[in-house]
Amino acid sequence: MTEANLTPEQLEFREYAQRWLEENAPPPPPERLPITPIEVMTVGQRDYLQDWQYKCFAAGLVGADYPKAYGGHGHTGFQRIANQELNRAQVPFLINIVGLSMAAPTILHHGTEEQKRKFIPGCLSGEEIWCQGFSEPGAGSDLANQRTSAVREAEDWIVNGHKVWTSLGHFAKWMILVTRTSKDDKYNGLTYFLCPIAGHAGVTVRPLVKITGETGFNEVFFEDVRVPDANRLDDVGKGWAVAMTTLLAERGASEGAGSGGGSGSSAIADLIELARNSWRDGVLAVDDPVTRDAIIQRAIVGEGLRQNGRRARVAALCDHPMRLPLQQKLTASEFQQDNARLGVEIAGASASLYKLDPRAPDAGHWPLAYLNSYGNTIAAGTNEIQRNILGERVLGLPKSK
Amino acid sequence: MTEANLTPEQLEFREYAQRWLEENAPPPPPERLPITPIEVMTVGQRDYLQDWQYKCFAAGLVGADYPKAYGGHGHTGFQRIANQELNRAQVPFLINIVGLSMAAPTILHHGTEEQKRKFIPGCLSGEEIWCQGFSEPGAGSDLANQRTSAVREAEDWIVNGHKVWTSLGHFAKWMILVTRTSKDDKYNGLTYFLCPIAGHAGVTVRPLVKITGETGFNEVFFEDVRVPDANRLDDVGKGWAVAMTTLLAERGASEGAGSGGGSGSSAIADLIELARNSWRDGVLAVDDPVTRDAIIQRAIVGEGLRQNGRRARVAALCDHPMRLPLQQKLTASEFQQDNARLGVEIAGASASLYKLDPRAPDAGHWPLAYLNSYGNTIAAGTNEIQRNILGERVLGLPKSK
Amino acid sequence: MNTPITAPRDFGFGEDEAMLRDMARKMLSERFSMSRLRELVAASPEPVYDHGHRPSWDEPLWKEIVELGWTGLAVGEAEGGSGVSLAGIAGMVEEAGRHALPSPLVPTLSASLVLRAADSEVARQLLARVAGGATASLAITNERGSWEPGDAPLNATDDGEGLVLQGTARFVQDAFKADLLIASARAGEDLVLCAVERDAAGLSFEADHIHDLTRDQASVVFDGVKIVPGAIISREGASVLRSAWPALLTLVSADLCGASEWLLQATVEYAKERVQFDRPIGFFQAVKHPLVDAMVEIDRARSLLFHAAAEIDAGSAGAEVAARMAKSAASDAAAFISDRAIQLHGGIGFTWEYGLHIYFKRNLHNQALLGDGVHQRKKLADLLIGPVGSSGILNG
Amino acid sequence: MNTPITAPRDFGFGEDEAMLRDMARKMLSERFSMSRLRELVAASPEPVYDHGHRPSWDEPLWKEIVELGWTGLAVGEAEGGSGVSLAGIAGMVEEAGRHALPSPLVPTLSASLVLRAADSEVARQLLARVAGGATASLAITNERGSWEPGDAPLNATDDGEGLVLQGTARFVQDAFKADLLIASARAGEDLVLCAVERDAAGLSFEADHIHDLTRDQASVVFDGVKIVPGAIISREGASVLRSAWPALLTLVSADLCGASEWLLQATVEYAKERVQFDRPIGFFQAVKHPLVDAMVEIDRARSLLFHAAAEIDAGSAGAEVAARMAKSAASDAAAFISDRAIQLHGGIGFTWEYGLHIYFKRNLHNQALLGDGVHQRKKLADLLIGPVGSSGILNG
Repeated sequence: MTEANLTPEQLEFREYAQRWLEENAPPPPPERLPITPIEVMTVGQRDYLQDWQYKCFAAGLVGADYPKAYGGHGHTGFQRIANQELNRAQVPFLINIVGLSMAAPTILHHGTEEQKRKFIPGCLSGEEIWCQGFSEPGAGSDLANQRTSAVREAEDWIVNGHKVWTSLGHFAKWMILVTRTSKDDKYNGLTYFLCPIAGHAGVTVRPLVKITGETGFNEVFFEDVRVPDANRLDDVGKGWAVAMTTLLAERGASEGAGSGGGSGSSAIADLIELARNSWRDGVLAVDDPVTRDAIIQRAIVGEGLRQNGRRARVAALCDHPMRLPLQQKLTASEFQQDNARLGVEIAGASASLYKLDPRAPDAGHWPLAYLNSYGNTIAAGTNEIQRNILGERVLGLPKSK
Repeated sequence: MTEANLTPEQLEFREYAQRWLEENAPPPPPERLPITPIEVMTVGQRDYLQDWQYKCFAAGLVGADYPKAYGGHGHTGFQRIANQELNRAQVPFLINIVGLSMAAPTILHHGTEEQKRKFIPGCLSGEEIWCQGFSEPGAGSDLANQRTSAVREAEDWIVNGHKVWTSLGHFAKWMILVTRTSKDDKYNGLTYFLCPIAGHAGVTVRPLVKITGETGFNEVFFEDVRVPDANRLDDVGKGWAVAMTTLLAERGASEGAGSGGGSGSSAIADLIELARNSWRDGVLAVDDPVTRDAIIQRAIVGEGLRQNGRRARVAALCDHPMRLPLQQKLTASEFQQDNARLGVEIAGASASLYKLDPRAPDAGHWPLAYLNSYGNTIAAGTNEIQRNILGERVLGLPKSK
Repeated sequence: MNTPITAPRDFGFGEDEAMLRDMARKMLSERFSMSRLRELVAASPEPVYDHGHRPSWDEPLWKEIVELGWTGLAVGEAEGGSGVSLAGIAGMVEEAGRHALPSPLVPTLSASLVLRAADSEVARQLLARVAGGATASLAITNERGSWEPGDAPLNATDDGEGLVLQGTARFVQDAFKADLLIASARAGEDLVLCAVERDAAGLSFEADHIHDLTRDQASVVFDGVKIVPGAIISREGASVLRSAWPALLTLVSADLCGASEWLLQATVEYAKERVQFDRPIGFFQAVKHPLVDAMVEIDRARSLLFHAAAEIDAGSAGAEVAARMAKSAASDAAAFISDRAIQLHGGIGFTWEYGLHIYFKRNLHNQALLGDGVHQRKKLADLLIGPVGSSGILNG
Repeated sequence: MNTPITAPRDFGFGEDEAMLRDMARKMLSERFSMSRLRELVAASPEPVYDHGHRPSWDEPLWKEIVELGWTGLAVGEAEGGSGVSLAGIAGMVEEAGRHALPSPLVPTLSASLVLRAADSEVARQLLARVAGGATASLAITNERGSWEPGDAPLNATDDGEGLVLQGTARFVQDAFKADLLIASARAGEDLVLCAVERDAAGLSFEADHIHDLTRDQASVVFDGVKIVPGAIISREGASVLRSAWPALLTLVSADLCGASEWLLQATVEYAKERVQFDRPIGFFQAVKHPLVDAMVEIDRARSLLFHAAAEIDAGSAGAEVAARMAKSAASDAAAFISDRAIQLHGGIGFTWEYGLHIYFKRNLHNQALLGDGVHQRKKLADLLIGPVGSSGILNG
């Protein structure tokens, strides 16, 4: 078995990454980690994860393909390999998900040389945590509904408004921020900023509590916040187009640096293990044929996602270049949700138990994962919007809105 | 156990109906009957079924609640009882489904005294078979797209156009026909006629072949067809409103005279019997737990439909008067489709066999029923349109079109 | 499957039952609004989730409910109750579900239905206590969370003066609100049902740490709890529980139906008001059609619920089938509307503050309670098709 | 589940395979249009459905296909075939499915894959015949339609000179197009695979009367058919079939993927053109979103298809898991798009004339062939979880 398309350097890099990860597995976390970066709540979790991302970055496993001038390692085709190995090694996730999968690619595409040199290094090393300021109360999935305003004043912009759904906002140094700079044109009246957050005058970050009772995402209020024009990304009025770059980067980031480590391939094994320890109608759930069928359905979807990722890189087997990449957000978020829902069903009455209950199966993972799964089916364009996008951009059907 | 709300007359009528059906069960049909009236293909089937409807009519089981002046029996609350007993007795269906469930109620509501006396008796006795002329090629579920025109000429109207999807058209004496009498107003430019079909000059009925290879529905072409103004139902320009009466009558006809006899309650027993005679993975399908779960899902939906029918008559348990009746078409057609699909799955490789194959399980019922089930999920307003209607008329959501 | 068509066409839900239900609806609408619910159980997640406090409930309101006689609904008139039909009770429990009312109503009604099924002198005395306002709960579930009436969580030994109970009953609903427990214990070949006072010696309660904010749940440890003969409800506990089981399923189904209808209506209202892409989101079929599907599922569950109640009231042989169908349909309808309610509300529905989660979690809890849809359908298959392998043809 | 990440990233689908596939696509697009298909197999329902004629197929086209070497694709170069990888073959079979091509292609490829697995001298001789243009089909399915490789439909007895076959093989695909059959028969403890010529004495064909218009199917009666030693392919037939099984599943999955993609694209095109309520119906989410869901399912099936082919080509231990996953996903994706294609086309799709039903029925047939999704998942559960009862803890 050969790795058909890899260069010798890439093959060598894979070996290096495997070896490094074996030798540098991080110590156990000081407290239980959440399932994804957007649920990081405590300073203890943050410090541990920031430290881990820095180590990976320093080892060349993060920012591998970014130019050296912007803090990267200047390679080609290394990052995907690094991500695969990060996933395989089952190490903790990289905390700076917004910086890695949204801010950095957007700045690389739309930024000035100076912006690239200033902002990208901190995204990669994880030293500067980013958050996203796209969602507003009442604006939902329709980016063009943005009402947070930015008004030019000499070399600055004065920002006023209110963003919600801001994961990691409580730890963020920067925000990618979409504002309204003109009321006359819904789509061409938006402008995109790289906005300072932590400690910046007029910015208030208020944690929102999720349905699980956990925090981890926030409301951010802007009251006469001064943002230098140097922090504007691309032209005035181009905000919508820049935001599309961000969203596409995120949707395509399945195998991007943002998802290194974390859940996914072990989900099915976890379900099987749960079923081995749960009872149903006098037998172990793992021996109940209806439960077995349900678990295998999940396994097939999971393997399908993996193989989609593989097929997306074989042009001869992809009729439309965006057909598989644009499915990623929809399918991955529903895969996780359906897995968690099945776990709740298998756990039966024990799924009633919160994570602090000592009898909770798998330390309460399943009901929490189920509740949290709605974060991913709603955020970054609800899955209803994802289906519109796929129907319109891939299948070419007329626009629904 | 008492029948709480029935009068002594109604109780007595139930006993009478039960006795009559026991004593007058029809002889076996001369050839295999289709599953529903809209698939009646041959003259032999027609004659047998017309004879049966006439006997039921003469016995007072059809037209029970219609006024005597219009050929009915002049009772109150008898028809529902008759329908229940017809269903229970598992006798053949009533062939004149369009006459009973669409034409008669519409004429009763919108017709002149003369029209009621002239047309309703034949609907009830089954002596005059009716068909429906609503659908046009290219018009689909949107009734306002009608293009078949009617132009006034003295005491007549001259009709030109093309209708499709006309079940029973090949046997029909009359058609309920929606035409366009004005191009200026999409909704108020329609007029409704009771149009002669069989043997009428300028009318051509051409059978359409269904995906099963069976006939039973038709295209009807109108070439300068002369229809007397006396056959116009309600005012010129009121056609859309009259058609709504027809469609609502049909949707509510679940327990109306149109569905007497026929399939439904025995479907689950048939699935179980099929599973007792089908093999899966070395055991009978009836012993396969995943198959058992699927059959029971169907049984629950079937019992739910029965109990919906019962609850629809208990006002205290219905928040919105149309909430259950308007679901009927959607739920019944998908129930049948899902049953048939499951039957095909249970039959496995043997579901490949057409009805004329001697080894076909249940004489080939399942794949044919599955293919034919799309007739019901498409006709009379596709189920997509049904969901719009329910969302808008019952839940009060904004109109989708 | 073969309900005679002569069953009471109105499910036995007549004017009296409608009046009772309407009074319950009115009272709860006035006294237990959504904002009151939120304030009571979800002012902050910390007390319950981080510090393990038991969720709050409105004890003054409960006192009034007791005075109105709700706890005696399932108690016969001879024992001082109102002897309302299960159809009538189902209508009222739907209202409790619709308001996500935290209360020991369902556990107490469940206990009284088991006592009625026991039909013993001890049971009648206990029913009179319930009619007088005592709350109760069932301690009949074992370590495995089994929903088999014959799987008792406890062992009973005879010490000459009576029985001694040993073991742990799991998943006891609203245990901390119950004045007395009905416990099931294995005693040799028998399964005995015993009444245990909440302050009995040897009894201790370990609060479960649960997601649902509208109830409490406990593991109840029986460490040598003595049962005098006058506290033995039945020595044929398995058949008593089995005969009460359809009614227990019906109560949980009613709660699910009520809460699910609330979620449907709340989401419909939101879909009418919330504007996206220049339209109320209810304009979009991706919102409208799932809501219609949810309505269809809820209506199915509700019709099966009242069918089950009517069958049980009539003492029909079809009661178990009807009740298991109702619970399967109600569990699945609840799962679907809970899911769509959160999803279609978008970001706001994902916040603690908005409160949708209170219903979501109550439903999730009730979906599993007494067995989910898959469990009910397994039982139904045995009832309607026959046990696996019973088809008379040699498999192989 | 544990595919090594070092498996060939491109599924072994390189330039050669793409070229073969593109040539097949081009040829079929030019030579076998939808109108040609309709005219050939569905000019009228009567011949096939009412009079039991076998569906027509394009024999001149087939001759060209043979000349192009398609029948020898799975035959090694030593036997005169082209020895194309299964990944390459899957790409071509997808094209046959996309055009709903009536032909013995899949049965012949299936037979040659079984012969390759047998790896005997007899098998090699037969492979050379197939490479030379002979068609073949498998007669391995019993009365119960079992998809268990060990369940042979026939019995074999030794008459001293060779074997004598007795019994009826059911569901033989394209039997009337096959020059030779590979039959499986039980001979004591063994399962033997035999080659049988279509005109062998004692062999008779009963045409099944089937819905699918793009193939024939027969029950083949073996009444004392003599098998000389030189026609015995293997005496370890069960293990041969078992080792070929993943490839057989992959071929049917490829056909399903191709036909399903055709249905998707046809429905998308219709949704762009068909106007209702003043909009192309593809505007409405009730049309758009199911088509997206169908696309997602088809893509899953297709990725799993090429994964399975690559695993088989690599001789991986994960081949059976991968192939059963592909067949389960392909069967379910096909069921869904077949359903939505008819429904979303509305009335026109329900007519014989329009021809959608040709694909619908081909899919329906292939969904069941070699086992539907439920069957594959049962097998997968045994492979991935372990057999029922194997968890090591005493159940009860």
